[in-house]
Amino acid sequence: MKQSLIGALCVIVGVGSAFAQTPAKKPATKAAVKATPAPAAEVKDAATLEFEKFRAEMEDSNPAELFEAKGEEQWKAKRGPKNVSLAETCDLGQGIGKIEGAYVKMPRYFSDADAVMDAERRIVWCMVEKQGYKFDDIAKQPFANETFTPDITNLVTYVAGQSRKMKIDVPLKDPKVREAYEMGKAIAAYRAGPYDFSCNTCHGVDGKRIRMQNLPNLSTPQGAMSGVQGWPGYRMTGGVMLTHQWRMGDCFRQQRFPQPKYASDAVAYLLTYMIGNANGQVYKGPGIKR
Amino acid sequence: MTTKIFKAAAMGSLMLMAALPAAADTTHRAKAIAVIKKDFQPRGQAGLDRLAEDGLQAICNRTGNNPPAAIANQMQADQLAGVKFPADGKLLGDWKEGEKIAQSGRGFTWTDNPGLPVGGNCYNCHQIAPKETSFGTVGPSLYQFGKLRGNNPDIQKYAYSKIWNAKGFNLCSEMPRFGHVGALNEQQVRHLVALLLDPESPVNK
Amino acid sequence: MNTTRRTVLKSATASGVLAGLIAAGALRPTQVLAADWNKAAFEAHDTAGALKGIGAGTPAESKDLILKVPDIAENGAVVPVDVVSNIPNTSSISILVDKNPSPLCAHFDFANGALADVSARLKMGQTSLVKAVAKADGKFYTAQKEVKVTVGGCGG
Amino acid sequence: MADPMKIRAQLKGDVTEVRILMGHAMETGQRKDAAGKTIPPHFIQSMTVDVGGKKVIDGQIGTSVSRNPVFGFKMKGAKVGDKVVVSWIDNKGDKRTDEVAVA
Repeated sequence: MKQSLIGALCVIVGVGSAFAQTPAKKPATKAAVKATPAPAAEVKDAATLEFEKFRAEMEDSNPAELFEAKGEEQWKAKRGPKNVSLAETCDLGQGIGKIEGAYVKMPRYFSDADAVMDAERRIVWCMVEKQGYKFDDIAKQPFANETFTPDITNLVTYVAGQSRKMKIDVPLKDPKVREAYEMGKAIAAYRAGPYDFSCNTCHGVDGKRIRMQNLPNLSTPQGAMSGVQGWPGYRMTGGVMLTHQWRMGDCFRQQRFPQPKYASDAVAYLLTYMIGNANGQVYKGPGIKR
Repeated sequence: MTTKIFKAAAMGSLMLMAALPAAADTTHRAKAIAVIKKDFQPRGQAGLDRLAEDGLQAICNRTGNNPPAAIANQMQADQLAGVKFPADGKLLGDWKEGEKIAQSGRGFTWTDNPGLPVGGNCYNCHQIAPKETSFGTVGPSLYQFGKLRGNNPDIQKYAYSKIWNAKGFNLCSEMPRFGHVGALNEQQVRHLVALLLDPESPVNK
Repeated sequence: MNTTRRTVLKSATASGVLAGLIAAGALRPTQVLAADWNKAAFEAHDTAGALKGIGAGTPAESKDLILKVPDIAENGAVVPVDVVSNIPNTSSISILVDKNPSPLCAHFDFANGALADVSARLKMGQTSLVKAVAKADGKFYTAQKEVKVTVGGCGG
Repeated sequence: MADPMKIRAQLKGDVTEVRILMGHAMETGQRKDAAGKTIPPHFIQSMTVDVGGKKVIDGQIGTSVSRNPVFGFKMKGAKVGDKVVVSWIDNKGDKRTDEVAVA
């Protein structure tokens, strides 16, 4: 009985755990009240500090490395109907096969596709155009669950790992990228749906939180970076590897919007706005998430 | 269901929108809306109808949530006029039920079962009863709400109306219009009123 | 529960599969020894049963056994734990989560220069005591600490 | 076939630190899938660490170890270049052996 309840909890993903009821947290909060009748802000800070103490240890051996290793194998292998490797055909903006530092310089404009593309969208484009995979097949189940991790997730994780400790450098001077940035900014501000929510409802001001979850202000460099850092990320809940594209979709889910299409302009523009705002900050590579 | 309400609200505000300066709708916004319309797909209970702005959303979006006072006042009055009160006139329900509703954050997402009741999401953004230390800070603290304001019929009506449709008081408030969009019914809203105002509620202890 | 499955598995792994692998030279002898899984201890549903299973009985509390766990786990699905024994001649360390359906999480035997210092990551279904048990010169010692769980781990 | 492990073995002073990352579902047998069906248990039961041809760690593992397990061990007496061999076997008989040299 208890196990099945916990099992169900594991299905709740993302900040969803903060939005949804979390019965399992009860013991902690009760104990916290006993210890300190003070406002919860202090309790949160203690908890946050405690989490941070173990952050480094968690990041030191991050299961994301397993997906990164698989992605490397898949990047280098001849695959797909055309039996070519991405290493010998795919240009992530730094030249064919050059992936060091490519992740932190996307989204960028690709003339061969005539589109602004984030890393995941670009790799999908290469898989379709160069290797001959069908987009619809990839888009059918583009994100990992507890029993399945799509190749694209491994590939993105590998490519992201090749930008460890590098500065975010989205080429906002490129007019096409700047245009995408402005559109992303407008998408982030767009209120609609049954609850009148936009991205900015939660992520437009400093110092707020939903339940205990701190809400980064995506319009500031530090805030935007905390929305970029750790993606793609290994999510402890369920133990699945998830990408930045997935995270954008989950925000819209909680915004009570319909679902953004996979590898679409809308997601690429939003990512351009967000990652562009984080320009100059250091990316630590694939991360680990709650 | 929500679509119908959106449409009704949109009608009333069409003329108001015409009064806004044309420059308020930037080319980026117009293009962004086109991208949104093109790049979303329905999933679960979240249909594409949710992407359409109703009149209020359009005004807030176009003005950066800072509409001219004349428009704001008139539209707020419209929103407030739509608040539906219980037929028996009783606005104070059971605070214990209210607490349960305040705790739940479920409802309206594409992963929620549309057949299940929708939560009030209250603790996501507000401090309320002191026992719950896991609360958000997007909205103001509601701890001691009734203790500070009393529990007279006017306060009850205010609290009820605010939960039903926060936009009746602040047009571009970040708080959802829980009653207005059919997320919470009269019964649920008055339980929440009790959570805030009942002297027996832990909020006021 | 499900004894049939276990019996089948046990016979398959312990005798059939492994014998085949040894014959094929795929496994070296040490690995075969490792397959000697302490079923009674790992499938015990309470800490007392698990302790009995590893032969620890009622271990004595020791300040020389250091258990490092978070006060509050960020996620019960992944709780980092680190155990160091400063008790001379420590030959094994076991880690238990009191309130998990099967409390015994892991057991390590040390040899050939291994230090009594291990780290692992555990699932915790709820707030619980985490225990370390060390064996040294045939005696058992223990240390424990409570870990508060804010989001439960997946069925652990 | 099981995915490769990631193993790191570093000599710091006279102590060698070994970190191991294993790709495994570590199913408890108590979870249910979306359709309400119990997911059968599938977890690593045993693991060994051999360094320089000698068994250093003999480990037994239960279902309470996290998915995609991470372990850390320390030892004395190893030198740079020594071969570190890690093996595991799970309750279904799946197994994996990987190795790395002490760096």
